[in-house]
Amino acid sequence: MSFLADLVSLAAIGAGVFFFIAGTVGLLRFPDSLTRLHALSKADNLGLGLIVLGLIPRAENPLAAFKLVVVWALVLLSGASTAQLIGRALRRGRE
Amino acid sequence: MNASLLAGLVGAALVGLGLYGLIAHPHPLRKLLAFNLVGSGVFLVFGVVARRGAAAGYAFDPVPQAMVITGIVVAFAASALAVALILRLAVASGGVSLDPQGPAGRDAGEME
Amino acid sequence: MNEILLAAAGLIVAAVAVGLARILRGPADVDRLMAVQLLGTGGIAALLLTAYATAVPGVDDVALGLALLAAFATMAFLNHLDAGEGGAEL
Amino acid sequence: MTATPATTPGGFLLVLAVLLPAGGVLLSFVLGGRAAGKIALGLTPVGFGLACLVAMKVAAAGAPIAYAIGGLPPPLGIALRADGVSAVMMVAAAIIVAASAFYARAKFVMPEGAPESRGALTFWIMIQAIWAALNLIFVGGDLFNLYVALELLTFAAVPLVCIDGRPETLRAALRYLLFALFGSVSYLLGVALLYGLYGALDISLLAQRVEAAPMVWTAAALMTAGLLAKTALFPLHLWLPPAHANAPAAASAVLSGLVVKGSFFLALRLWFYVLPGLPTAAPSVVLGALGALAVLFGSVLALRQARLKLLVAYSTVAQIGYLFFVFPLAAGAHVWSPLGWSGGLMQVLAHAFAKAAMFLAAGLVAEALGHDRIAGFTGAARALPLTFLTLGLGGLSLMGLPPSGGFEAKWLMLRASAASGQWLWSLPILGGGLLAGGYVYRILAPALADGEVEIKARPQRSREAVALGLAVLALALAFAPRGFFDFLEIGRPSVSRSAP
Amino acid sequence: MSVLPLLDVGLALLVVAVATWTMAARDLFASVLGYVAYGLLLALVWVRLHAPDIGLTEAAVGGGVTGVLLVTAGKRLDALKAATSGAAPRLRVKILAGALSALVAGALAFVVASLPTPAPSLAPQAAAAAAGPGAGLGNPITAVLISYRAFDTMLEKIVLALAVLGIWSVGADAAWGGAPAPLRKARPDGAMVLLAQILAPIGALIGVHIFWVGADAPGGAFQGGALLAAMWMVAMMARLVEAPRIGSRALRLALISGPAVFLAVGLAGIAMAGSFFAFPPAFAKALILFIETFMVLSVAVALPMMVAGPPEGGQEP
Repeated sequence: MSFLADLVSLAAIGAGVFFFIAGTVGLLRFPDSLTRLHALSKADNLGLGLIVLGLIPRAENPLAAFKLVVVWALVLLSGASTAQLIGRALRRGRE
Repeated sequence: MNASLLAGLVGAALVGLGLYGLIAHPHPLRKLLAFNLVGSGVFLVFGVVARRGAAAGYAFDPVPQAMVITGIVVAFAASALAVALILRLAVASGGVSLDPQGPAGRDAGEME
Repeated sequence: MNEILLAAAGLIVAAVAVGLARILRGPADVDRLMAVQLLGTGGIAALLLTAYATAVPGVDDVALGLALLAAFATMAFLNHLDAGEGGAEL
Repeated sequence: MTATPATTPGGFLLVLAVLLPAGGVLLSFVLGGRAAGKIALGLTPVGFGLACLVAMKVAAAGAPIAYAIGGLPPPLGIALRADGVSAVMMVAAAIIVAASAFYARAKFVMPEGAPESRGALTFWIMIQAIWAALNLIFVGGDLFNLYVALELLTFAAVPLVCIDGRPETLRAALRYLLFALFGSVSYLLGVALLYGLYGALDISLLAQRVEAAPMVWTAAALMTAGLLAKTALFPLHLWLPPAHANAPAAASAVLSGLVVKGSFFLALRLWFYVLPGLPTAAPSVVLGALGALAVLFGSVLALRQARLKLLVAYSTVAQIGYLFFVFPLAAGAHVWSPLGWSGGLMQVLAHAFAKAAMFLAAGLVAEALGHDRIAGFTGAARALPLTFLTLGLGGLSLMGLPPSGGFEAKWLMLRASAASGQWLWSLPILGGGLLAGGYVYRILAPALADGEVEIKARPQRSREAVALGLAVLALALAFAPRGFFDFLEIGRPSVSRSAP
Repeated sequence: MSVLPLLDVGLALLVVAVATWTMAARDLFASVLGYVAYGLLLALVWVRLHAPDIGLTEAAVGGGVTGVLLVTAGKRLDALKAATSGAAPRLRVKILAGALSALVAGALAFVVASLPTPAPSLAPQAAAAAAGPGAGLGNPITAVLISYRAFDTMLEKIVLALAVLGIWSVGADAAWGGAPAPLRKARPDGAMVLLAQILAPIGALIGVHIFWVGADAPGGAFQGGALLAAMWMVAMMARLVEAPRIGSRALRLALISGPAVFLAVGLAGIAMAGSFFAFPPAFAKALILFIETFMVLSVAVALPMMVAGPPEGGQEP
């Protein structure tokens, strides 16, 4: 059981790290602000989400696991809202 | 090299960097950022002292840690006051230069 | 296992640190802001990973605080864009 | 230093002396501008009484009085201690705050029915906060607690500088704030190092533990540099003249007379109370040399000012220089140390009263004439005799002519420099007096000359009397009895009790 | 070989690099954003120093609220086109500044490296006192702040009130008594409003939680208050609520309630426990929570008021 949990953790955290790296590469290499924004959102949502997913099996108690989920939900909410706001501002700026 | 010595060296570097900025940057907002660098460097030194003082079942000495919290509050208040002054100066005089403009006298002199 | 968590934290910090090059390069303020936001998210991830590996108590609350304020500076920035103060410089 | 118990009879007075004006600040904030003036004015006699009580307790005990806050003695808790010097400074602060508050009524007390004004609320609250901070600086026994007191002082003093809102006052306030913040943070860094070395921040505990080590010198240097920036000692004086010259006169009197003395007082605490056991001769000479340069530069710049308030402010830069002669002249436990100590403290008091008087008088001149350009003073002394008398008497003390506190201070310092064989210090002491004579002459000569000035508004007699009263006090210090100097020695570490 | 030291070194280098960039950046706003990133990184450093209480403070104040303060200031300065900032110092001055800074940093590094071992510490005394004056507090930092060094903490809250007044006093005479403006400049935008509507209540809950656990775990009045302050600012930015008028009696009461209650309880200590700022052990925890509740209120009100700046609306002189 613990082996299985570790395996899930490893896989999720590994994937999380991958999305952070991908997000960074996108932020650096994509040609304009809108596409960079897209890359950033991926790191925000998926990267952190996967890390949280990987840590949940290791949480000592349900409250700690719950806090992990809240952290992710907050970042997701903020990230999604600001992405939309930035996107709209960028479009306005272009017009 | 342990973590607290490392943090202490970072603190020293931050104090140096900030001190340079405080002297060399003419823009008051940049000076304010520099002051905050110095401040956080000093707080890190406190943090190092606290971490080294781990004893009696505590992972740190709580006294310097409490002082840092007081210090961060005061540093923020200082930043806010400085920002208010800078913005007001920019509105009132159209610039943020700290150099006294011309003879500080002005012909009106002091009006009480 | 803990070493793996720390290594993951290190990789994430390294990645977002590279991403900070966007603060240097810009070109627009929005690009810089996005780099800061990426740093915030990556910082939270690294914080959680380190906390679970080294068992410092209370770190999950620090992460909560950071997550709560993840978009704080961005909101202030957008406020000023919307107010028409410098929207053109985007 | 004789060990003082954590709490002595009468020690609670020290807490009250800080909490009284602090409570006034809070109450004023809620009740608003008009009540604030009444609260501040109403508290001044009470605070003066408290300061006198403290002085009496110290005199009666012949030893410092102390209070451990929360019943917790240092190192974990915070102790307050008042020795002879603290008590004298508290009394002086109460007098100058009271005089400035009384003087400021004309400007900042609001008529019935008027809405609260920005200037009134700010002035009354900040002046009470300055008072609370100074009292804490005079009695604080814990270096971090003193840091909080220094910050309280900064946050109260800076807004007073720009109370009238003109761009140049904002610029002066901002410069002042940046210098003061640098000063605080540098001081705080030294505090952190001392704590890291000795695990205590209580002054008397540290005094027992410190040793002459490079780390202690680094800490002391950082703290001193910070305090010098706040005291505006040359070459960190640049912020002072615009700040003090642009504040309202009542605020300038407090800023120049008292606020810069707060950080100077902490420098005294550091070198004479925390580090007295160490060989401090070399750093003392450096501080004294900076003081000598300050006397020279400040006086020469004062000679060149066209505006009265700026002249008086540059004179502060010069007079601050004198304070620092106390370091070479009173360091260590020599027979001549008490002379230097008495001279230094006498200079603190004499300058506080004389300078407060001169700033109040300068404010009256500016109000009466509508300007404070010295060139336009021709004949003004005849129109404003009391006010120019105040400027003259204050100037007398700055020059160091008898009978005045300034004379007494310089005479004691000269005797100390002769007795100690450090006769070089007598050059800036005497030279500064001559230069002071020059800039005081610059004010008085045109005023006494024949001519007509247009008086826009005749100053109130009571306000002229307040300023004159302070100037007279500066002179009266010359007649301080021998017991007064014995009192200043109470609680001073490791010094044989011998009066000058 | 362990990974942790590598992580620490990497973090340290990153902090110094971002700090250097903050000082070196040409563009003012870029430098401001560098500082915001720096604040975030510092929170991580604090956790590595086993100081989650400070990490939380740094995250909320150093990164969060200061970030908004500086971003707002940077954008407003841009908008004002207030470019004249005085001449850059001459090369000679720069070299001198560099030498002085290097000297100070070097001396400091030397001192930090030669701090005594074993380090002096008040942790044993704090642990011993936890049975008495700080009774019932599991978090030693809270005990230090509210009990052993109550005097510092009370005065520091007065400093906050003074800072608020000092900031108000910079405003125009005509605007006195009115409300500050900058936080409510935005046109309410759907996404922003939605974000604030969800974030603010959750954040307020978290703030209260962090204040509440602060007696025994990392957290406390200041951190909780700072998070509440941030949430109030979020609500103001989305125009869910308006900034209060500075003449409002309720606002002023809230601002000083923390130090005032602290001062009153401190004075009462002489009757209750024989000394100013002493708490009778039987009620110590209850009294401390009582004081802290008002401190949370004061902090939650003071920080947004400081960021919001002086009242506006009157005519510029």
